[in-house]
Amino acid sequence: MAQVEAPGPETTDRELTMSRAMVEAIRSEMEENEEVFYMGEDVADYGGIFDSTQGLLEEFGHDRVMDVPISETGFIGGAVGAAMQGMRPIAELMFVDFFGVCMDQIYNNMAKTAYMSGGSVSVPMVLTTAVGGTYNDAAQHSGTLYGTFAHLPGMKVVVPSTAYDAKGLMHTAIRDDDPVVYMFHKRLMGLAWMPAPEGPKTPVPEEPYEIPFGEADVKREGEDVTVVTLGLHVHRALEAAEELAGEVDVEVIDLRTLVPLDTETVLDSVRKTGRLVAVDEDYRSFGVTGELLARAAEGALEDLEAVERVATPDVPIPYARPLEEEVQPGVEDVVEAVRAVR
Amino acid sequence: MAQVEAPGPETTDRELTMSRAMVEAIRSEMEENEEVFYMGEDVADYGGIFDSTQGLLEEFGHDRVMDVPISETGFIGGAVGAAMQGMRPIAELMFVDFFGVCMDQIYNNMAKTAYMSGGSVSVPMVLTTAVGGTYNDAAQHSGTLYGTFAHLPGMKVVVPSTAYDAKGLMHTAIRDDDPVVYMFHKRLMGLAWMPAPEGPKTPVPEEPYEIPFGEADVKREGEDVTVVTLGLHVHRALEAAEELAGEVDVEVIDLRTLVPLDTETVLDSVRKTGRLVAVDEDYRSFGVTGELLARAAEGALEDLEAVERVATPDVPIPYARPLEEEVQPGVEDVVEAVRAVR
Amino acid sequence: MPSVSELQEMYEQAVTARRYEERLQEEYLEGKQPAFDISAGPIPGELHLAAGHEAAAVGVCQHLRDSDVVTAPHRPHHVAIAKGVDLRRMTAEIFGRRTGLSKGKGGHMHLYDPEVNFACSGIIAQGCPPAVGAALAAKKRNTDDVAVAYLGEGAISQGAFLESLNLAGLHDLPVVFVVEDNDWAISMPKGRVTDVDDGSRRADGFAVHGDRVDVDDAVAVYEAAGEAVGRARNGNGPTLLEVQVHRRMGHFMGDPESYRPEADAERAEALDSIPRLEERLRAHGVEDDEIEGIRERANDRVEDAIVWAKDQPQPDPEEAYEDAFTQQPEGWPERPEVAATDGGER
Amino acid sequence: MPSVSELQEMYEQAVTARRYEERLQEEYLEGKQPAFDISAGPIPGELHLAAGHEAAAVGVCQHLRDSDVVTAPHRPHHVAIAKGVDLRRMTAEIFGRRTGLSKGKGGHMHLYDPEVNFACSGIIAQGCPPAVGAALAAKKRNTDDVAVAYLGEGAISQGAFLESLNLAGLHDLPVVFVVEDNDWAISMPKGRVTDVDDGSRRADGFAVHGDRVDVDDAVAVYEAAGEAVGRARNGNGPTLLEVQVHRRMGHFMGDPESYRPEADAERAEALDSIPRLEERLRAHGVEDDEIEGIRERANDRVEDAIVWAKDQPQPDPEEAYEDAFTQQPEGWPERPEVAATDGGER
Ligand SMILES: Cc1ncc(C[n+]2csc(CCOP(=O)(O)OP(=O)(O)O)c2C)c(N)n1
Ligand SMILES: Cc1ncc(C[n+]2csc(CCOP(=O)(O)OP(=O)(O)O)c2C)c(N)n1
Ligand SMILES: [Mg+2]
Ligand SMILES: [Mg+2]
Repeated sequence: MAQVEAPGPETTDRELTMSRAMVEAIRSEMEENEEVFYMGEDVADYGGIFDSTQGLLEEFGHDRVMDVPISETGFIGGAVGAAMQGMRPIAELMFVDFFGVCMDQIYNNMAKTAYMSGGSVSVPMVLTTAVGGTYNDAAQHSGTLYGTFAHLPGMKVVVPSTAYDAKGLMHTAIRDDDPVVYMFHKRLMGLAWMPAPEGPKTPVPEEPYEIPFGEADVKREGEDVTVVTLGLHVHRALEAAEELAGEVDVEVIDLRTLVPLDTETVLDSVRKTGRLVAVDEDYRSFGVTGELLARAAEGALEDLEAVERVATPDVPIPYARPLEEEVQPGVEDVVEAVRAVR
Repeated sequence: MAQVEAPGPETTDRELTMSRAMVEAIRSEMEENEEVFYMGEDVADYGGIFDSTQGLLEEFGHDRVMDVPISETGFIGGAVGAAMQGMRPIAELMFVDFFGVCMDQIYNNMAKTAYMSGGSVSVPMVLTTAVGGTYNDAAQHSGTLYGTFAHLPGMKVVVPSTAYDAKGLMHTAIRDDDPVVYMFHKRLMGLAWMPAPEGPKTPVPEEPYEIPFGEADVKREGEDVTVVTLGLHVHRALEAAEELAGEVDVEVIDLRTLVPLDTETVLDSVRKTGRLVAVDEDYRSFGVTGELLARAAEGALEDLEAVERVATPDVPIPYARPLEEEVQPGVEDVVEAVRAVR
Repeated sequence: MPSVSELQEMYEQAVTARRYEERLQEEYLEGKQPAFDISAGPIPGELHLAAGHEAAAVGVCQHLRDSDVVTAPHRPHHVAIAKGVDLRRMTAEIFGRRTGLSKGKGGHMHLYDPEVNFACSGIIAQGCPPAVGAALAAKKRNTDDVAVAYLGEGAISQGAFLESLNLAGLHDLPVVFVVEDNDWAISMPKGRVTDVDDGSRRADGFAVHGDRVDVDDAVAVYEAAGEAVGRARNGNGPTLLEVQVHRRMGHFMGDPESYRPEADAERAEALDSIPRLEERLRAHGVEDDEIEGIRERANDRVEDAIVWAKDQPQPDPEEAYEDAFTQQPEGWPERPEVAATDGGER
Repeated sequence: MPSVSELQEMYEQAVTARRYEERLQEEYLEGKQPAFDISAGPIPGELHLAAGHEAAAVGVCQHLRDSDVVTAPHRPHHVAIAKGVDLRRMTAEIFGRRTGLSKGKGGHMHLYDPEVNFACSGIIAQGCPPAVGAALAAKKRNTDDVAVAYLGEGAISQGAFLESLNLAGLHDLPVVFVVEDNDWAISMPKGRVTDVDDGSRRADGFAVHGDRVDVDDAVAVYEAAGEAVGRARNGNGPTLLEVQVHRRMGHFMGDPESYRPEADAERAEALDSIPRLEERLRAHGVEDDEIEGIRERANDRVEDAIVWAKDQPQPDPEEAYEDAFTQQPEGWPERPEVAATDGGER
């Protein structure tokens, strides 16, 4: 597919929620290509618990928008098998927290087949999954597991933070010949029953467009401190930057994809500011924030004046509001961390 | 249990392989406590594919050294249930690479029950598992997954590198009231059919002793460069240090446990040397080496002159000898990395 | 056949459970006014209510004692009540309070009461292996305790359940798998996810006893469960027991149920087990005012628990750092104490 | 009944497979002299040989064409041969050579030949879901291709297999699950891991056809597989077919088999399917020297593949960084190019 320059969000006035943008890309790919289909629990009549397939059943019917039994190993492995035959399935793991019931298919089959076959077989599928907390769904339904998926080789890992990106990244994901894990944050989807913050709802051009993997987006330029983040926390970081405006000039980088990771954009910024705050919603240790600090230390140690990370501490995610709020990195946590590296 | 000072390895001449030392601790705990039992595939008559239970069947019979069907979710979850009732099961996942068929029981039940119950229920079990490559077992049988387990909260993670440590850490693991993941490296076990390097076979006192979790072991003191590692790579790092003797004075730290992580010992060393090389056998990104660099940057940035990491690159582990050797961090890779940070 | 006093006990548990769910629904939704926001109100997060499932809870648990183990899935309240979980502390947990069963850390899908050996998991079918493990512990310790794993009919296609059947059968473990068939797995009707109408047939391939109760009736469940629990207690191995129940509310609170035919909801309404249980009581000569007395007692108990719970303190944010481990390592977990890192002055 | 020419074909595949395993065993062990070292010699790593399993391979694959999909487990060679996988490139793969099917990256448990739609996974039962997916693709594309998933009798207690049965039955997918029952899962006899003697009974709980071939006989397998594959191809849904085979070698090379009674090994030896197939040929009037000719051809083909493979180049270490992705991202993966990091001069 020839790579054309994506039309920017400034080319349209039409605003969409993130879920609408994501579905628009899926619909368009399904219209273009008979070999694209969607499998998941409650994706047909329900339209996806988090609206990830809303409206698709009506257009494509149960054969292409398939409800499946609650047997993730079976149907995600099924998607792998169909993809190995050249189809382009999209399989949905309802919450990323359920990965443990089907991780072998993901890690040992989906992600490794290209390599284990020496490139003779590819697995062009997308694994969509809902991530994130903020609504008191407790220890088994609030994780992001960004680090877990990014650590294991053979999958590309995508985490959109806006409707504009959600659409473009989904087009790229479906067209990509490799397995892509597409992690959408529930709080960003624009669900009627879970109000999204300002930010994810953006102008979205009607035509299909791709956003290339491995290109971080500098959401806000700044001279003093670099904040690197993704997903929901892009918006929190921007809010923190706003709050600090005048006091600290904060640069905010949205990674958009974890695999591949755009180290260069991060390093360029860190070389400029000398101060790095890595922010994510995953567990603190052995994850994304550690990797970011490590890459900064590897690539820009001489310029590095101070580092800090803001993440969920190394405990399961608690239920009660004051407890979840304590572990969930908030705007104030980012503000504090930025001040601390100054 | 009163914490007594462990008798040092210098108190005995008796040398054991790592597998003998590990089994000795298990046998002793099984003799002391009727509630300790072992479950796994081929752990009874076979004695464990990697000798992890060799000789136990003869003493304890099939009821306490239980062969189980190839259904890891079933029997590891079974261990969780028995542990919730106060028993002290040891369950074996034959290769850590199979984690994906049973990770929900590990992540969502074993690791989270203490927290989700507010501390009213604990899960005093040990999950033993074989890790590591070096013998061309290819993509689905050569992983270590250190980072994957260390990242997810609620499990203590232990990686012995010597017979002496293997025994003491196993005693501690079985007596601990929390779930402990005990990762033994196949290459270190002293198997008849997979020669171990020099090093893991050490003097081991006959009496039971505990090695506390969260205390790294400075295997070799040095002034110039800190190498932090664990498992098999402790021995490779020591060999590299030997090779560099006279040229670079290398300090080698064996973490012994990943959770809890002994950050202080690492930082003390890095403050002294200013140069850190993190080495492990897991995938490079979003794992252990990244965490180590991050902790150094957080805790000792001012003293940090140079960092480097040596790990398996972000690809599945290939089969053929030249390929596996390329991705498997070797002594020369450590030597080179140490030279690079000088 | 249950005795009159057993019938009365079951009825009391059933109406307690029903009332409990109705009151939680009120409390939950009240907090979501004017616009439904899942994270608002006194009960945040997801809430899966079990109105219509009572027969499965009371008919089975009537045969259990405190030392028997029960694992429940995401829809646990009715079973917890029938198993004798402390209602005040359970309610406090659901309201996220410090005196809750889990100090507010667990929430409604993660209720643990070790006093009566009750536990849940919110992941489909993942309570089955731990129930098998509890049964294994009972066998090893030579007690005659049994374990019961509850799951929904949507869960009978999940590996964890199927592996558990094999393990339980292989070792003749004292465990009963109770499938609550409410016809729906969220929006998916049973026929869309398996070819087998009678879920207890899953047992066939493992040489395990299978049985199904086709009517939503506490006494019929009592009978079948009596056999199953007896079999387990006497060392004669596991049973898979499927029980027809009905989902009277949405899958979770806030579920628009637009996928559900009106007629199906009406049918569920009509097949309710509670009036049937009342009739049984009457047939046994229990007077209307006695029945009314039971209901009042149940209502009072529910009210007491809710009032008590709402009066309990919130947990302190700092408590979030405790309880991941029973033996907490020193200095762990690292707190996000933000401090300058650019000097050695940390 | 298979025709004579079909019998001859099956015989040829069977003796090719047998000879192949014997020769690999030699090559493997020769490299492990004087002391067995798993990582030494021309074939490093684990090696699971299938001598004694040939009937299951040839009896089923006789009904398959290139466009049909087969997934095999850790013990794949005989099935690969019967499915028509390129023997030279497969052998080169096992010897870890650059011209191997996977350029030396896969190894003996990870053989992929997209030309004949063959694939493996070394994780128990994890080839089942992809086979179901391939069958789903066939159905969606309206071809009459079928998929066959091979697994061992030890794998029938694994969730992945059981979930696959349900999915396949539910959508009437053209898939056949072939269980090779060799009585052992490494050191564990069948009776130690399941209560069900006839593994095909696992199908019962999913309303799937189940069948078992009790004798280690290629023709009996051919008959049963013909029905199963026909059912699939005609749109009449999946079959679970268990086939009795025998393990003539250790679980893997180097297995001391000290857990295995002498008598069991002897029994396996005596029940070999290859002499039986020879007798069938003779009964159909095929002469001894024709049979000898087939054997020689098979031996030659095996020898050719081994000689060719051993002559192939090793992969270049740099190739390790390729193929994790089909669309490899730029600059990925980061190479361990060690360089000073203490200045900006990187
Ligand atoms: C492994 C897993 N997959 C999916 C879910 C999401 N989920 C929660 S409840 C549910 C439906 C369960 O249906 P059923 O088992 O019939 O129980 P019911 O809700 O009807 O009581 C689903 C799909 C989950 N919690 N775990
Ligand atoms: C999930 C998983 N658990 C355990 C293993 C280790 N393992 C490899 S082969 C095997 C025995 C398999 O027995 P069976 O299925 O009967 O096949 P056979 O080897 O007899 O052909 C085991 C336990 C594995 N590869 N995957
Ligand atoms: Mg249901
Ligand atoms: Mg077998």
